[in-house]
Amino acid sequence: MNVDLRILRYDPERDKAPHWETYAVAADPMDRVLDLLIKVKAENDGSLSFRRSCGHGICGSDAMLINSRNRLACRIRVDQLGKKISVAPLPGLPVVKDLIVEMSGFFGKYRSVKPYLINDQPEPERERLQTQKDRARYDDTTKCILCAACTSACPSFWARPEYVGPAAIVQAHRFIFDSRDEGAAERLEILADENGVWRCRTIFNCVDACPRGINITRAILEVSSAIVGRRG
Amino acid sequence: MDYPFDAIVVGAGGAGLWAALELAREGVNTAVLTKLYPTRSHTGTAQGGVCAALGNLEEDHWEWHMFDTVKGGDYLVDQDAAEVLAREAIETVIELEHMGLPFNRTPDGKIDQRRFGGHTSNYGEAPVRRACFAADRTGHMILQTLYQQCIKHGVKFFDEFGVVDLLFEGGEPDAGGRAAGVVAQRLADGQLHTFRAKAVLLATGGFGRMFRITSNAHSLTGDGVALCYRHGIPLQDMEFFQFHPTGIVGIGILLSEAARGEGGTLLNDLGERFMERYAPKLMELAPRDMVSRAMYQEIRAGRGIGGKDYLYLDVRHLGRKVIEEKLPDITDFARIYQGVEPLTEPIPVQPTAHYAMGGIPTNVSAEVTRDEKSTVVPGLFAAGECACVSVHGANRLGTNSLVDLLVFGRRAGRQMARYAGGVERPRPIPDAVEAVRAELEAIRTRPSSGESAAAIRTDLQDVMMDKVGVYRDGKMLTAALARVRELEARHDRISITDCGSVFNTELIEARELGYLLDIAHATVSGALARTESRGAHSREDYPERDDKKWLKHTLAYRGTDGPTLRYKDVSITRFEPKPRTY
Amino acid sequence: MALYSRSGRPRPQSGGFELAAWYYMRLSGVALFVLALTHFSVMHFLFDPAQEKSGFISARWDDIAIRSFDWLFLIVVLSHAFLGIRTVTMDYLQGGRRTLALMALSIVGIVVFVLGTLVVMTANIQPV
Amino acid sequence: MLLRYRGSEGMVAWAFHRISGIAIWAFVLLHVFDIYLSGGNPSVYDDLLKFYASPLGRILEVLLGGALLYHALNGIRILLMDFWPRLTAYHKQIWYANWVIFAVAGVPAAIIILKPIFGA
Ligand SMILES: Cc1cc2nc3c(=O)[nH]c(=O)nc-3n(C[C@H](O)[C@H](O)[C@H](O)COP(=O)(O)OP(=O)(O)OC[C@H]3O[C@@H](n4cnc5c(N)ncnc54)[C@H](O)[C@@H]3O)c2cc1C
Ligand code: HEM
Ligand code: SF4
Ligand code: F3S
Ligand code: FES
Repeated sequence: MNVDLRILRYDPERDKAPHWETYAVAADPMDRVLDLLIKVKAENDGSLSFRRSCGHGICGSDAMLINSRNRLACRIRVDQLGKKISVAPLPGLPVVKDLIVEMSGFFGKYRSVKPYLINDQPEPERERLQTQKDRARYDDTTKCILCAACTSACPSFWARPEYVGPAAIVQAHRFIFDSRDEGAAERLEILADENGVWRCRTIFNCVDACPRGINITRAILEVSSAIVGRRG
Repeated sequence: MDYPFDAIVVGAGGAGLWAALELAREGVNTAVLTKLYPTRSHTGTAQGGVCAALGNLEEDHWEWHMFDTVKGGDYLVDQDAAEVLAREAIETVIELEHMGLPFNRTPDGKIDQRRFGGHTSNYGEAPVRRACFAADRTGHMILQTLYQQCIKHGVKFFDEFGVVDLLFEGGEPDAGGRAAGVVAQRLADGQLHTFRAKAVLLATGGFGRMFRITSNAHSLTGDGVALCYRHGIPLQDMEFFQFHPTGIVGIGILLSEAARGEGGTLLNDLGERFMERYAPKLMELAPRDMVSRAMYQEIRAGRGIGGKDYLYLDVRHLGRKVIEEKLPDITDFARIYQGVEPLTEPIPVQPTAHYAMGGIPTNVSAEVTRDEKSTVVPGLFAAGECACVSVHGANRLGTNSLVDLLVFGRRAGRQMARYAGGVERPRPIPDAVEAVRAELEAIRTRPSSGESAAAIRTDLQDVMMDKVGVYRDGKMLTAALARVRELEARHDRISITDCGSVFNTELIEARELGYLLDIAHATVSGALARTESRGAHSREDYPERDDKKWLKHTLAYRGTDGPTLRYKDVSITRFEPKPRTY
Repeated sequence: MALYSRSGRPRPQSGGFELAAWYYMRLSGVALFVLALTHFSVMHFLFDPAQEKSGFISARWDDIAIRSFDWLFLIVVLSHAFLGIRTVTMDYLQGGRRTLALMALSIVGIVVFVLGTLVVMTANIQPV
Repeated sequence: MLLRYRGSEGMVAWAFHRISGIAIWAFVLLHVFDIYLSGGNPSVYDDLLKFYASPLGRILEVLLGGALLYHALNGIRILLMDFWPRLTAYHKQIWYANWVIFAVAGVPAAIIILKPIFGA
């Protein structure tokens, strides 16, 4: 089948503003959008730039705005989208070139929530013990691949780029609810902020966008509940 | 720009991150350079698990693990290294738990373990539960946990900096020179920077992208391996490349061994469980090289599905509960990438290029060695899939790669810290970037009528897949060699359309293609010379293993007219080579 | 832009107030669910404006309990709405314009509160 | 951005909530003013009541009532999830349930208010 692939192109060295280009691409219904992008790069325009690595939805490189929703280009098939496909860079993040956005701010926010185990007790000889129930408590949020699909789909983030964003809260959640961690208080302190959890308006765009199927909003609300519980 | 550091780590997969962490703990001024954001590294795709003889569920000993590793590698394994691997697997896994890795737990709260192909108790008696795991995303959790620890310890990351050259002081390595740093291109603006350091670690991962059908990431182009090769360091055992039996047809995405571990079966066009004929005892759970060969034989005999080049992986009989709870990723991949419903349909699979056993030769301290006497290149280190210690010999066992990253990543970091404490920092090298700049400019400025990188890459992947795949013979390999030479010539005339400097991914891909061509050349030459069948290297014209002639490692040196081959002894300490039956 | 990545966000300062505001929005929301819907129903279903003259309100406000109810309602509505609008403002405006808008909103809020209170406290509407 | 992104129920629910909140706020301001102004002046007050009784007034009132009802119901939806985060898994179902309640309570109410326009 033939697909009209519309791509929002931008070359900072040549263009003043992003503009749409349309490519007619011969595609198999089982092709993924990433395959089409690779094809356009090989056959139509070698300068088309986008990030990709693993090719099967696990590294988080190729989150982009596809038919008006954030998804991973390597996880969405042509037959799920139809004959008209539009691809643009992730919304709300500064565009560097074509489909590549500036990610350092995103990772900076990730770092700001202390995303690492905090436990100053002397380490035991063997592994620390953890019950299966305690392990299950934070299982959902360990799945995050830091693709930024959620944060960049959040209207609250578009309005205020200072918002720490769902991805960072997910990462904080992963530790706050880990029975081995002792840094919950510090992280809750960081997130109890105008630009922390209070900026979430339960919009759920994040959940819809997450390629890992994480119930992000639940994680955020569990963190706000923990803050309320601690202060109240 | 010139950045002085004490240590540089190239690559932020499992191996690079652990090394960086050790260095940071030792207070060594370290920079990590990675062409991807660290969390995008391919370590994150590993699913199955990481083996360590913890004995949490049943009796287990590191000696057993070592034996399985040696036997699995068809005795080409260096046994001193395998001993280190099996012993230190235990402490590194425990350390990972201390760092916060969310392992699955046994009912009494310990790290849970499961069975995996080739791992046995009591020297081959019965399968043993040795693979520690975090659901079906063990690699993801290892990558995340190590990155988290690096953040905690303030490691400096240069994200999206692609290393394009290595620097040496006092001559090239073969003239006794020592590592002095690297040249890296910042992808965001295309500028070249030099990073000077006393110790340089290469942890750039594999190079499965020289094959058409591969489980490897687009970014796995063997950069570190090729750069060493270009600087006169030989590549070891390149002819051994593992094909994983169950890749998704056409695209190679991996369906983990766990599918067969849980009882999935392989079927041919006649609906036969054909593994009966090839490995009557272990059936589908025979080592990967054996299963892949069996599949190829079926396909050749015309028993592929519909006469085509794939077979079926069938999990239907396992029932919805097992499929959805224990194999969620596989189910998900089959649904998304094949449109197949594993609950009701068999999944079409075909062997997929998966893992490089060979690579940059190193000793057990992760120091790069440059000849058959294992002479160390001062200051240069390698670890992870790009290195060849060699703990995997001719065929790697499932889960042993992650162990390799942990054990030798950690050793690399420690040894680098020690080394960096005792030497002076190299002096700035004048014009360090000029050679690479010239090479890149040549591609960038060539009139756009030249060869296209995409076309050459496709051709290379086809040759390698069709002629240097699971089965090889003299004729195929000779033809492949000629073809690779021809492609190299075409690569010299490559041209691109993008003349910009910001994220010029076309330029980067053209360069990466050059790495792949170098590596392919070494691979084909090694394979052509090795007239025996061992592990993943199966010569149809030489079907037997020949310990008298070939129990030795290949070292391929780059020459003006193709690689020169030399050979190095295998270290044998505990286990004498025996026929490999399961 | 730093060449290599470092930690991103300055430490937050205003944790306490935002928490209180968040919590108050929920509590006042519950209260309003009762107050506002009752108010609306009473005014529209028990009585119909078409049938009423100003006498109706004065009769209603003869009862001190009803006056108190209405005053409480006024406080809760105004505070909830003020905090809500403050949120919206802080989402879309920054810097000087944000400060200005928030000041304006506060003034409007206070004025309306005073007026409303005056009405509820002192209104003495006689039927014509 | 808001218009370019195709959000699902959650985004619509939020947009309506925000719009309805602002609308009610605007009305409350007016409402307090008008009552204040009419406070000392019964005739103004009666004019006001007349306006409320007019067809336009009644339509505006229905819109206001709808906004209030929607905002109230969705406010409860948010509250429920805030205090029982596991309910987030059902946020769409709760939203649809809200519309059922909205219809059941709102339509009769709208009819009562609008009836006089049609001269009943
Ligand atoms: C699908 C799949 C499943 C697997 N499952 C298992 C399993 O269950 N158990 C197991 O033990 N093994 C498994 N493996 C194998 C194992 O995951 C890999 O061998 C291992 O992760 C390699 O790690 P690494 O640290 O060497 O490199 P990688 O994780 O590949 O990282 C390479 C790093 O190098 C960087 N890099 C590369 N080139 C450059 C350059 N020029 N400049 C700067 N940086 C560069 C990259 O950015 C990246 O950070 C699996 C492999 C695959 C493909
Ligand atoms: C009757 C007059 C009311 C007014 C004027 C009003 C106004 C507002 C405003 C302006 C907001 C901010 C919206 C936003 O942040 O996006 C808001 C939020 C909210 N309102 Fe109301 N509201 C009223 C009644 C109610 C009622 C009856 C309830 C529920 C029972 C309610 C519950 C909430 C809640 C929970 C929020 C927070 C939403 C969030 O943070 O995203 N409100 N309200
Ligand atoms: S929570 Fe989901 S969408 Fe957000 S960064 Fe993680 S994986 Fe991506
Ligand atoms: S989209 Fe944004 S507002 Fe909250 S629920 Fe998700 S973070
Ligand atoms: S390429 Fe890795 S997630 Fe798409």
